[in-house]
Amino acid sequence: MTLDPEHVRMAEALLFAASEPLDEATFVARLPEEADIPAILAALEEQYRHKGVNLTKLAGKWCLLTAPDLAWMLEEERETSRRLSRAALETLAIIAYHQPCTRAEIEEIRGVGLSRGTMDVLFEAGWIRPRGRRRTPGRPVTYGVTEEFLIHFGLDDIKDLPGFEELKAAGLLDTEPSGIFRDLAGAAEGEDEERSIDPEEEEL
Amino acid sequence: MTLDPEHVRMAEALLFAASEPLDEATFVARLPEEADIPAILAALEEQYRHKGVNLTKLAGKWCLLTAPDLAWMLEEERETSRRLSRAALETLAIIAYHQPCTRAEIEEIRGVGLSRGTMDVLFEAGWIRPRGRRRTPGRPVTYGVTEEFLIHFGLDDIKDLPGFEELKAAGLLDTEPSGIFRDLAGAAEGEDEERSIDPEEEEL
Amino acid sequence: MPRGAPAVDKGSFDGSEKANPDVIPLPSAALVVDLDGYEGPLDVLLMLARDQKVDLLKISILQLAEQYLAFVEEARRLRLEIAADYLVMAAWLAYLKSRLLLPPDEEEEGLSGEELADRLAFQLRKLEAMRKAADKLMNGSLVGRDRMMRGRPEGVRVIRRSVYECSLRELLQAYAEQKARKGITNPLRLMREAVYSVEAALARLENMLGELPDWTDLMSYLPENLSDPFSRRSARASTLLASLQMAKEGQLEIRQSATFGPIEVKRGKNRR
Repeated sequence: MTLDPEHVRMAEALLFAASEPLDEATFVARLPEEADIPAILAALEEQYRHKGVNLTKLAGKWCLLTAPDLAWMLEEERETSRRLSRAALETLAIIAYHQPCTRAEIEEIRGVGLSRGTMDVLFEAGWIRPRGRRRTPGRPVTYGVTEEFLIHFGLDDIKDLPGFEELKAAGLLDTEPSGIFRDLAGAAEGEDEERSIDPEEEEL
Repeated sequence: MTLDPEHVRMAEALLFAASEPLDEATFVARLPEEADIPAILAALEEQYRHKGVNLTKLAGKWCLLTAPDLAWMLEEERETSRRLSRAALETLAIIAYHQPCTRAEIEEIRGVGLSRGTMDVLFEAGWIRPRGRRRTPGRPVTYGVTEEFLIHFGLDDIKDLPGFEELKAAGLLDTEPSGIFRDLAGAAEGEDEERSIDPEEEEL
Repeated sequence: MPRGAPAVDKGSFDGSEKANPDVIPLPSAALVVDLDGYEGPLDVLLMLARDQKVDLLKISILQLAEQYLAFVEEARRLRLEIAADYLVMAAWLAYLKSRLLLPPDEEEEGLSGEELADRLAFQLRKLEAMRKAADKLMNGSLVGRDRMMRGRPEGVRVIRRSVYECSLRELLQAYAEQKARKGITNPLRLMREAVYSVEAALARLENMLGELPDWTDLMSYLPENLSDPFSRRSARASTLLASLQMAKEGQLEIRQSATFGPIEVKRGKNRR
C-alpha cells in the first residue's frame, strides 16, 4: 500500500502544532478514515531521522523533539548581577573578621537566627567555604572566606581588613553607639527600614 | 559553495525550538561562523515548501508555520481571539495602509470621531504603536503597526498588505484631507470633543 | 425618483442581524431608520451608495444626497435622537444638491458643485477601500487562526548564573554597623549569663580529668558556685553533653550501673 502524501502532511502539521505528545488514537480521529496511521508515523520517523528535529515516541505518544546532539545550541548562559541582602552582607563580614567561625557564632554575633538561604547565597557567590569542624560538642562546621573573596575585594590577606576602630575613624560608622540610641531606633522604627536596628529583623 | 548539512540541521533545530520568529542575527549568533545563513534558510524554505509545515518569513523574521491549506484540520489548536469591533478593524486597516497616520486622519477617512476605546483595544492587542509626531501645527502623534501585527496577519512587510500597491497607485492611500469634512467638523466642534475631526487637533 | 425610497428593497433587517455589530443593517424600502447601527454619516452615505448597485466611480451624488436627506427626514419624523454630525452632513448635502441643480455661478469662489461631488465620491471610495482591505486582512491566513506556530516550543533553555555585586566599602560598613549595634545592647546577654555553656563544661572537664583517674560521679565536676536551680540544671546538661563529646573522642570512659543511677566517668585511654 502506498501512502497518500497528503496524509503525511496532515500528520506532520498535527505533530507540529500539538501542545503535547499525541497518541495514535488522536491521529485516527483527526486524519481521514482511510489513512494508515502506523505507516504514516513510520514514514515521518524515517523522514526526520537525520534532521535537526526527530519524531520521537514518548510513553507511547508521538512528538517532534530537537535532536539530542543539538541540545547544546539551545542552551544559553546568562549572567544576572544581584546585590547581597543585608543579612548576607553582615554574615559575610562576620565570617571574614571572625573566621573560622561557626553558624552558631554568626547567630550569636548578629543576635538573630540565620536562615538557610543567607549562607547559600554566599556559597553560590563563591565567597565562603567550610574550613573544618570546631572541637566542641556537635562538632559544628566552621566557615571561612575563599581566595575568590580576597580577589573580589582586592585584599592580599584577610589581615588587611581594617579593624573596628579604623572603620570608625574612616567614617564608615555613622551611627554613634550610645545607650539611648536603641530607644531612638525603637521610636523611629518603621520610618526608615534601612536604619532599623531591631535585632529581630526579618531575614532575606 | 555547498551547504554543510550539519548547519542546516542546526538551523532546523533552532526553528523548531523557537517560540517566536527568529531574525537572521539569531542564526548568525548561534551557528558556526562559517555557516552561510541566507543559503541555509533558502534551502530549508525549499525543503519544507510542500510539507505540512512551511518555512515563512514574517516581519523580516523566520518561523515555521503549518501549511495554510491545512487550517481546517487544526481547529482544536486554534486560539480563541476576541473579535474586533468594526470600528477597531477599520481603524487598524487605516493605520496599516496609511502609516504613519494621525488620529485626525483616521477620523477623516472614516468620517466619524474615534472613541478612545477603539485605539485602546488595538494597543492592548499589541498591534499599533505611536511612531512619532507629524510636523504640523499641534504636532499630532502618528501611529503605525507593530511587528506583532505583521506576524499575526502573516505578513513579511507592510507592502504585503492585500492590494497595497493597487490602492497606492489609485491614490486611495493619500492622507490629504478632502476639505469637505473640515467644514462639517467645524460646525460640530465643541459639542463632542471625541468626535472632532479637526485635523489639527492636539494629541495626547 | 420619489423621496425617501431607495431604489432597491434589500429587505428589512431583523434582530439577529442587529445583534452582530459587524453586519450593517441595510435601509429597506420602508426606510427603517436605526442610527445606532451606523458609524457616522459617511457610513450611511456609503450604504446608500451601495444601494445604487453601481460602481462607486459611477454613483450619482445627487441621488445619494437626496437619499440621505430622506433618511435624516425619516429619522426626525420618528423623533430619533440624531447626532449633530448627521445634521451637519444633511445641511452640507442640501447645499451640494442646490449647487448641482443650479447652473454654475461664474462669480462664486471656491469649488464648483461638480468638484465637491467628486470629492465626496472620492471620500466614499477611500472608506470603501479600507472596508474591503480590513475584510481581506481578516480573511487572510492569520497566525494562530489559520496557520499554527509550534504548539510545544522547547525554547532556548536559559541557564542563569547570578553574579553578586558587593564592594569592599559595603562589606566594611555592614560589619561596622552590626558591631556598633552590638555595642549598644545585646538582648541575649542576660539569658546567656544564666546558662552554663557546653564549652565551659568541656574546658572544666578537660582540666579536672587528669586529677581524678578513677571512676568518679560526673556530677562532682559541676561548678560549686551555682546557686539558682536554672543554672544548676543548665550545668548538669552541659557537663553531660561535654562528657559524651569527650567519650566520643576517646578522652574518657562513661558508665552507669543502674537506670537513673549515678553516671561515672574516668580518664580514657586516648587521654593526651
